[in-house]
Amino acid sequence: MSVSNMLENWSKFRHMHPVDDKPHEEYKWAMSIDLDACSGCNACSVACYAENNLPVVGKQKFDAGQQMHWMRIERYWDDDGREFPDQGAQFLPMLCQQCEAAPCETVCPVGATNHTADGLNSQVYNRCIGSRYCSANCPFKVRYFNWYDYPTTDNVWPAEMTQQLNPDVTVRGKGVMEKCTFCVQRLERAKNNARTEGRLVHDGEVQTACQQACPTGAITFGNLVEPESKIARQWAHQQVELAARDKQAKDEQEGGSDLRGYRIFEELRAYPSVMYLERVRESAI
Amino acid sequence: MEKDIRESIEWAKINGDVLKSLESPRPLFWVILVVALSMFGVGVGCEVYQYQIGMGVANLNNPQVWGLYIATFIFWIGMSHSGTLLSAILHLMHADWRKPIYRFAEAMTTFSLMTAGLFVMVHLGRLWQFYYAVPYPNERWVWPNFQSPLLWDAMAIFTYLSSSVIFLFIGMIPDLAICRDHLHPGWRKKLYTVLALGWEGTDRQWRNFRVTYLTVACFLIPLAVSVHSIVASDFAMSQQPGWHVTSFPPYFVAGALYSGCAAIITLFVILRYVFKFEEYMTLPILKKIVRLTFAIAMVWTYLNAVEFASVWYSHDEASKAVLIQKATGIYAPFWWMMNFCGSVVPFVMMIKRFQTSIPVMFAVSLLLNLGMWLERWMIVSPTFSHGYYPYLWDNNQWPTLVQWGIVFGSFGWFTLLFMGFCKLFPSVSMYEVKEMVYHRSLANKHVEQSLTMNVNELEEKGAH
Amino acid sequence: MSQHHILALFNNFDEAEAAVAELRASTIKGFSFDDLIMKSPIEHPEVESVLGERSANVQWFTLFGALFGGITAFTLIAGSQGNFFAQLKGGKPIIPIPADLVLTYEMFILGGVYITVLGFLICAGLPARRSKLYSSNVSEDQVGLLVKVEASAAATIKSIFTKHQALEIQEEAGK
Amino acid sequence: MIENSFNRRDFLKVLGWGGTAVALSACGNTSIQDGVETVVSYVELPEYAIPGISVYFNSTCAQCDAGCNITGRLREGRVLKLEGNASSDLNHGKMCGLGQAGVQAHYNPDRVREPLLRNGDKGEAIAWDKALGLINEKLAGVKGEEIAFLTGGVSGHVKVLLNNYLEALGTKNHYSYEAVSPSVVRAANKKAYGVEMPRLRIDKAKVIVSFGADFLGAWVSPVHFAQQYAKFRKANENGRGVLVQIESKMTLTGANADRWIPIRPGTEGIFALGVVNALGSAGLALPADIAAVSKSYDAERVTKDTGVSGEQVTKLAALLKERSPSLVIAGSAAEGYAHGSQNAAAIALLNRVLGNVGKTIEAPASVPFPQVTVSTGNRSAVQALNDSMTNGKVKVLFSLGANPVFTAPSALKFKENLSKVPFKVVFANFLDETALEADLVLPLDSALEDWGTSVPEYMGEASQLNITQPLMEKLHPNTRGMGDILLSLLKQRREKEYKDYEDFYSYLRSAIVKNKSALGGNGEDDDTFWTAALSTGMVHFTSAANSLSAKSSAAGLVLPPPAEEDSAYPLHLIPQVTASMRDGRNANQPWLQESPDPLTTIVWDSWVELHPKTAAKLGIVEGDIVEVTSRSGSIKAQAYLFPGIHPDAVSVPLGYGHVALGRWAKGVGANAFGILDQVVDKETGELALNETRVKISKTGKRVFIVKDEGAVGGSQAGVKIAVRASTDEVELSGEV
Repeated sequence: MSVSNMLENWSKFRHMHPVDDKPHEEYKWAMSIDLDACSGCNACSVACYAENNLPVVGKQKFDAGQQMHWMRIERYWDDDGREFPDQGAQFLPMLCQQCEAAPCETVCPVGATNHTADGLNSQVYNRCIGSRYCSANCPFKVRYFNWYDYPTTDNVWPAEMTQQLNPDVTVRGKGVMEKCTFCVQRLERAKNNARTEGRLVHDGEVQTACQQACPTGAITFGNLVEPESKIARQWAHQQVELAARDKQAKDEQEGGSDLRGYRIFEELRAYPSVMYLERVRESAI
Repeated sequence: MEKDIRESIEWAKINGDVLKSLESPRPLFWVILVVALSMFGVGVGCEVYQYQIGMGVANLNNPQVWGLYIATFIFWIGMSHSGTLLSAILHLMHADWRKPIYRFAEAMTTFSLMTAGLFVMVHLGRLWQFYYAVPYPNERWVWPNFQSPLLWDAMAIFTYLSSSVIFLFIGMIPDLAICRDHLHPGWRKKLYTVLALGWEGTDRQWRNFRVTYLTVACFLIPLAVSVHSIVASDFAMSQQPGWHVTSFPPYFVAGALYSGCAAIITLFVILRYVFKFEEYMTLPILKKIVRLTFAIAMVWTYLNAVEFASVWYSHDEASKAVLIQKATGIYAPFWWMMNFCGSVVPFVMMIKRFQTSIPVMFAVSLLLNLGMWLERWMIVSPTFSHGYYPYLWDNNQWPTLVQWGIVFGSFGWFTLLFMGFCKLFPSVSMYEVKEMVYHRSLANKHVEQSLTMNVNELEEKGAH
Repeated sequence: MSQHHILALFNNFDEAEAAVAELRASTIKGFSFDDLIMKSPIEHPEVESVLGERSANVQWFTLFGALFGGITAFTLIAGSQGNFFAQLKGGKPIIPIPADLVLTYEMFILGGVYITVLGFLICAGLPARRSKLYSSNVSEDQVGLLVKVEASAAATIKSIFTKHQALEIQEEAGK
Repeated sequence: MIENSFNRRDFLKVLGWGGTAVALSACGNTSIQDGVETVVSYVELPEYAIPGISVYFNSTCAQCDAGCNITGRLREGRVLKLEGNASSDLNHGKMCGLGQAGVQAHYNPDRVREPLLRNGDKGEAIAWDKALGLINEKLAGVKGEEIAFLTGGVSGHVKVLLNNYLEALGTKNHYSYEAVSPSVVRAANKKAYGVEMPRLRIDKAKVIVSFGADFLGAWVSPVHFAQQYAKFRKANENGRGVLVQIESKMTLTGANADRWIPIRPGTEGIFALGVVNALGSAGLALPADIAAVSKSYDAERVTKDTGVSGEQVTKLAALLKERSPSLVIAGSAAEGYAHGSQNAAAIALLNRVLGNVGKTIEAPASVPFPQVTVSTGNRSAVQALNDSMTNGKVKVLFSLGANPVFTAPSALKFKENLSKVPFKVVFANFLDETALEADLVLPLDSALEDWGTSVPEYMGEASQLNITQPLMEKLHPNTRGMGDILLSLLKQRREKEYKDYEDFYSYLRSAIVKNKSALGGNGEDDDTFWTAALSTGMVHFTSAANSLSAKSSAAGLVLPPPAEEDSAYPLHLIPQVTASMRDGRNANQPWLQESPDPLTTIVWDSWVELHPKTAAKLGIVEGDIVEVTSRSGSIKAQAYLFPGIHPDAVSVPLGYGHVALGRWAKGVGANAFGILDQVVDKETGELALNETRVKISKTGKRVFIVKDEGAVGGSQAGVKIAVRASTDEVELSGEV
C-alpha cells in the first residue's frame, strides 16, 4: 500500500472504467449477434459445453432449474394472438452480456467478480464464496451457480469422460458462481501470442467457441478498440455506443433510425458488450 | 387506573423473586430444552447435508437464487430491533415502564442476531471460505469488496451484535453483583464474581455507569436503524424490479420494530407465566407495549402502502408486474395472509378489553410474527420469480425440507440460547425495578403532598 | 498515621444523605470529604446534590473512539481501493465515496461503543477486587457510606453515622 | 440420501484445499492413487503430446451422413473438442451441435470394449481371433444368398472392402438402411433432374419455397445449408432472400421462415400445383404438359384442399414471379406419404416452371470412382431384409451402423424375425437394441480412433473424399476399426489378394496414393501427397462436372385428393426428425439430451406436440401424459401445446425411447418408430413416415414438462428482448 502506487497507476486503472474521454486502451472485447442469421440450432450452446467444461446436470436438476448452459437459446413467440406463428419463432442466444457497468460486480462481497482491463466481466472461482448476490442482481439471469459438486456427481463426467475436459478451463466445484467468460482462455492465449510477437491481436485471430461453431456466422466477436475490426465497424454502423444508453430511445422516436442494432435492457444502464441485430421479416409476403 | 408496578414492593422481595428464576429448573424446562435441542438438531442435520451435497438440495435455482434463508435472516434481524427499542430509545425518552421488561428484550436482540448470523453462513455456497468476506490483511493484499451491501451487512451485524452484547452486559453488571452477593456458593457464584467485575455500587461506578449507558444507548439507536437500513440496501441497491425502491430502508426498520415488538409480547407472556413475574410484568405494561406495537403496526402498514404506491406511480412496468404477480400469482395466498396478519390483525389491539388479555395478545403476537415472517418471504421469493427477464419468469421451486428444516432449527437454536440465558442471568433487571419502584414512590409522595395541599387549599377556599 | 476504613449501612437514602450532609458540613480533622464513598443498590443521581460534583470522563473516550473508528475505516477502505487491492468494478470510481461512507459510519459506531466501554472500565476502576468492607446488603436495599479516616477521627465519624440511624457499622484498620 | 461418503479426510481436504482440490480432482488422469490410471512419463513424450500445447488433426465427422470435415483439438494426446475444418468446402470450419457431441460418443463409458459372444442372456467376452474364427466357422456351408449384410449408408474404402467381402462370400444381399433418409426425394430428383442430389444454391436464390425441408435442422447437410442460408439472408447484390416454408409441423427451418404456412397434412403437392396455376394466371408462360396438369388447381380448390387461403397462394406466386431466381425444395413433408413421389414430382414442377433448374439447382460434382460413392440408405431395405428373414432365407446376418430393432415399424415384427436368423453378427460401438439381439458383437473403434474414408452424398463446391484418421490412441485396447475387421475377414477368404496389407491403414494409403493423379496429387511423391492429404483431412477428385437433365414431363402426374377424415384415428402423426436426435443413434450423448429442442425447449424426454385448438378440444393441457395410439401400437408421452402445428396433426420426435444404448439413452422418452403404420410410398416402396393416423387419449397423469423456457412460454411480456422488424422498416444495405 503506498501513495506512490496510487499516483503512478491511477490513470492506468481509470481505463477500466471507460467514459467518453477515457476509452479502453488496447482491447475491449465485444460481440454482436445477428438474430436474422441465427437459426436457433443450438450449435453454439454445445460448443460452449465442450469448451468450458459445463456439466450436464440431467433431467431432475434441469427440472429444478439448475441447468448450466452459459449460452442458452431462447425461443419466443409473438404475443399477437394469431392462431399460427406464421412468421416463425424468434430465437435469441443469451449469454453473459459482459456489461461495462455490471450490476453483478458491485455487489459481490468478496470481489470475486471484477472488471478486467479489456472490458470483461471476470469471475474468480477461487474467490467466490457463493453468496449468489451477483446472480440476484443480474438483469439477464445469465449467471449459473454450482448447486452441486458436479465433478463427483454420478453420470456427469463418469470414467473416460473426464478426459474430454478442457485443461485450460477450471472444473468448478460446488458453491461457486460461473458464467460465460467470452472464452477468456482463448483471449489470453491470443494476447500472449501477440505480445510475444510485439503486436496486438488482429481481427479474427481469436474466436469464441460459440462464434467458431455457429453455422450461419451469426456471431461476430472482436476488439472494439481497433476501429477497423469487423465488430467495431458493426457497432459503429449500427450506432450502438458502449457507454451510451440512448440508442433505443432514439430508435423509437418518429423518424428514428432504421438500424437493427440494439442492446437488451439498455435503459438499465449496464452498458452490455453484446449487441443484437433485430430479426427481419419480409413485408411482401 | 391500575399502576405499572406496585410501589410498595420490598427491594429484598425484588431480589428474591428474580433470583428465584435462576434456581434449579423445573421438569418442564428440561422438556422444552429437549424439544428445542431436537429442533436445533434437525437444523444442524439439514445444514450438514446441504454442506456436504451442495446448495442444490435446498431446491434453489437460477432465478430463485435466494430463498427462505435470506427471508428468515431478515426476520431474525428484525426481531433484534425490539431490544434496542426498549432499552435504548425508551431509555432516552425516560419511559421507565420499560425497566422490568427490557432485559429479556435485549437478550432477545442478542440471540436473534446470533441466529441471523447463522443464516448468513447457511446461505453461503462455500461456507468453508466464509472468511474471504472478512477484511483481514493477507499476504496477497486482497481485500473484500467494500461496495457490496452484503459486506456492509456483515459489518453492520458484527457491530450491532458486539455492541448489543456489550450493552446487555454493561447493563447487567449491577445485577450480576446482586447475583454474586445473594446466591449460594457454587460454580455460578464464581462465574458471577468474575462477571460482576467487582461492582460495589459506589458513587463513582454509578456515575460512570450512567454516562456510559446513555452514550452506548445513543450509539445503539442509529446503529439499529442503520443495520436494518443496510439489510434493506441488500435489496434496494440491487437492480431487481420490486426491490429497487427508496422506501425500503424505513419500511424494513418499521417492519423490524414491528416484529420485534410482537416477539416481546410473546416472550413477555411466556416469562410472566413461567417465572411468575406477575408483579413486574404487569398488565398495564403489557397494555403499553400493545399500544406501542399498534402504533408501529400502523407505521408499517403505511410504509407498506407507500411501497405499493411508489411502484404503482413509478410507471415502471417491471416493478408493477412484480406487484401484480404477488397479489395474483402463486404466492398470492401468502401475500394476502401477510397483509392480513400485518395490517388487519393489529386492530384487535385497538380493543381495550383485549389489550390486557393475555391469551388474546399471545395469539395476536404469534400472528403478527407469522405475518412479518411472511413479509420477508414475500420480499425475497416472488421478486425472483418475476424479474426483468421474462424467459425465466415463474421458475418457482417450493422450498425443500432442507430449507424448512434449517428455518425450523433456527427457532430451536434461539430457544436454546434464550432458555440458557433465563436460567443463567436475571431476566428482569433488579436494580432498575428498584429504581422504578423508588422513583414512583417518590413521585407518589410528591403527588400526595400536593394533593393534600390542594385539598387544604380547597377547604380553605370553601371556608370562605 | 494509621488509616481506618469505616462502612456504615443505612436503611434508605434519606438517612444516608443526611449523614453525608453532616459530614460535609463538619470539619473533622483527619477526614477529607473526598474520601467518602457511597455505595447504593440503585443509581441515585440526586445524591450528587450532597456529594457534590464529581467528574465522569467517559465522554472523552467516546469522542476519541468514534473518530478513531471512522477515520481508520475510511483510511483503510480508501487506501486499499486506491492501491487497487480491492478489485475494480466497472462503472464505478476507484474510490466510491458514498459506498465507503456506509462502512465508515459503521466503524464510527463500533469504535465509539468499544472505546466508551473501555473508558467506562478505566473511569470506574473496573474490574476491581472487592474491598474488604462490603456488605451484600448494599446490593439489596441498604445504602452504604465508606469513609477513609485517620484513626483519630474514627470515633467522631462513627458517632455521626450512629446519629443518623446507621443499621450497622463495619470498621477496619488499614494502612 | 447422502450421495458420497463423508469421511474425515474428505472433510479436511475440503476445508484445506477448498475449490482448488475440487477443481483438480476433476481434471482427468490425476487419480493415480486409485490405481486406475497410469502415469505417463514425459521424458519419453508420446507423439504430438506436448504438455500444455494444443495440437490439431483433421478428420471427418461421423455423427451423421453429411460428412463434414472436422478438426480435433488435442491436448496431451487426448481429444478435447471437435471443431469444423476451416478448409472444408462443406462446412467451412463450422459445426453443428450434433457433430460436436462426437467426443461424447468417443469417451462414452457405455462403449463395447470386448468382442461379446452370446451365452444365454449374457454376452461373454472372447478374443478377437476366436470371434473372427467363429464367423468363418458359421459361414461354412452357408449358401451365398443366405448371407445378408445390413448397413447404414456406407462409402469410401470400407465400402470397397465390404463389397469385396460380399463378393467373396458370394452374396448380393447388401441392405443399406437409413430410417430417416430423404429417399423419396432422391428418387423424385432423379426423375426430375437426372441426379439424386442436385446442388441447391440456397445462397443464390432470392426466394426459397421449402416444402418441409428442414435444411437448417436435420436435412441432408444442414451445416453446409446453414452457411448458404446466411449468405441468402444477407442483403447482398441479390437483396435479402425470402424464405417461405410450407409444412404441417413447424421445423427449425420453418421457425426461421419469413412466412410459415401451415398446410393440411399430405396436400403439399396440391399446393404446389396451385402455385403453378397461380403463376400461370399471373402471366408466366407454362409448358403445355404442366398447364394441363395444373389448370384445375385454382385458388378455391387449393384453399379447400389444403386449408391455405387463396390470397396466400396468389401472394406467393407474385413474389416468385417478381424475384428470380428462386428455389423450391421438396423435403420430408412432401415425401412422407403414400403419394409422396407425386407430391415431390409436383413440387419439382415449380422449379421447372420458374426456370430454376441450372440456376439455383445445379449439377453436383461427380465422383470418378463409383465404388467409393455412398450407398445411400433407404427404408425399403429393411422391409426387404425383413421379408427374407421371415421366410428363413437368412442364415447369417451382419449388421453395421443400423439399428432396425429400434427404428423399424412394429408392424414388421423385426425383432421377432431377427430371432429366426441363426447367426447374427453386429459391429457396434454401443450395445443398442439390435446389438442386444446379436449372437456376436464386435466392438468398433470410435470415429475418432479409426482410419477410413468417406464420400459425402451432398457435395459442396467440389467433389471430395473425406479422410477419417485417428485423433488419439485407442481408448480401449480391444476395439477394432471396421476396415481392419473387414480386412481380416477378407484374408480368411482371399489370403493371397490381401496379404500385402498388414492393416487397413496400409490398404488405405496404398489405395489412395495409387490414385493420386485422380486426386489432385499428380506429380507429387507418395509421401508428400499422403502427408498433405492427412493434414487437410480430405482429397479432392479431379473430375468432369455432372450435368442435369430436366426433361421430365408432367404428364401422368395425378395427385390424390386430401386424405379423408378417419373418425377412429382422427389425427395425422408427423414424426419429427430433430437436429440432435435424428433416428436416435446419438441419444446416448448427454450434450444432445441436455440441449433443449430449439422449438419446444424440452430436454431429456419426448413429447407430443398438439395445436392449442386441438388440445382444447380434447381437454388436454400442457404436461398431461397422453397416449398416442395408431393402428400399430401406442406410446405415452407428455403433451406440449405448440402453436406451430396444423390442428389436424400431432407430432412426436423420433430417436427417444431407447431400451438400451447406455445410461443416457435408456428409458428416456418413448419410441415413436414403434407406432408407425406400415404404409409405403407407391412408387418407391419407401415407408411413408407421415402417413400414420393416430388418436390421442388422456391417461389422467400430469407432469411438469422439463424444458428450458419459462412458465410464460416464450412470451416477451412486452419487454424488448428478441426484436423483429419487417424489411420495410430497416435499412439493411451497407451493413457490415
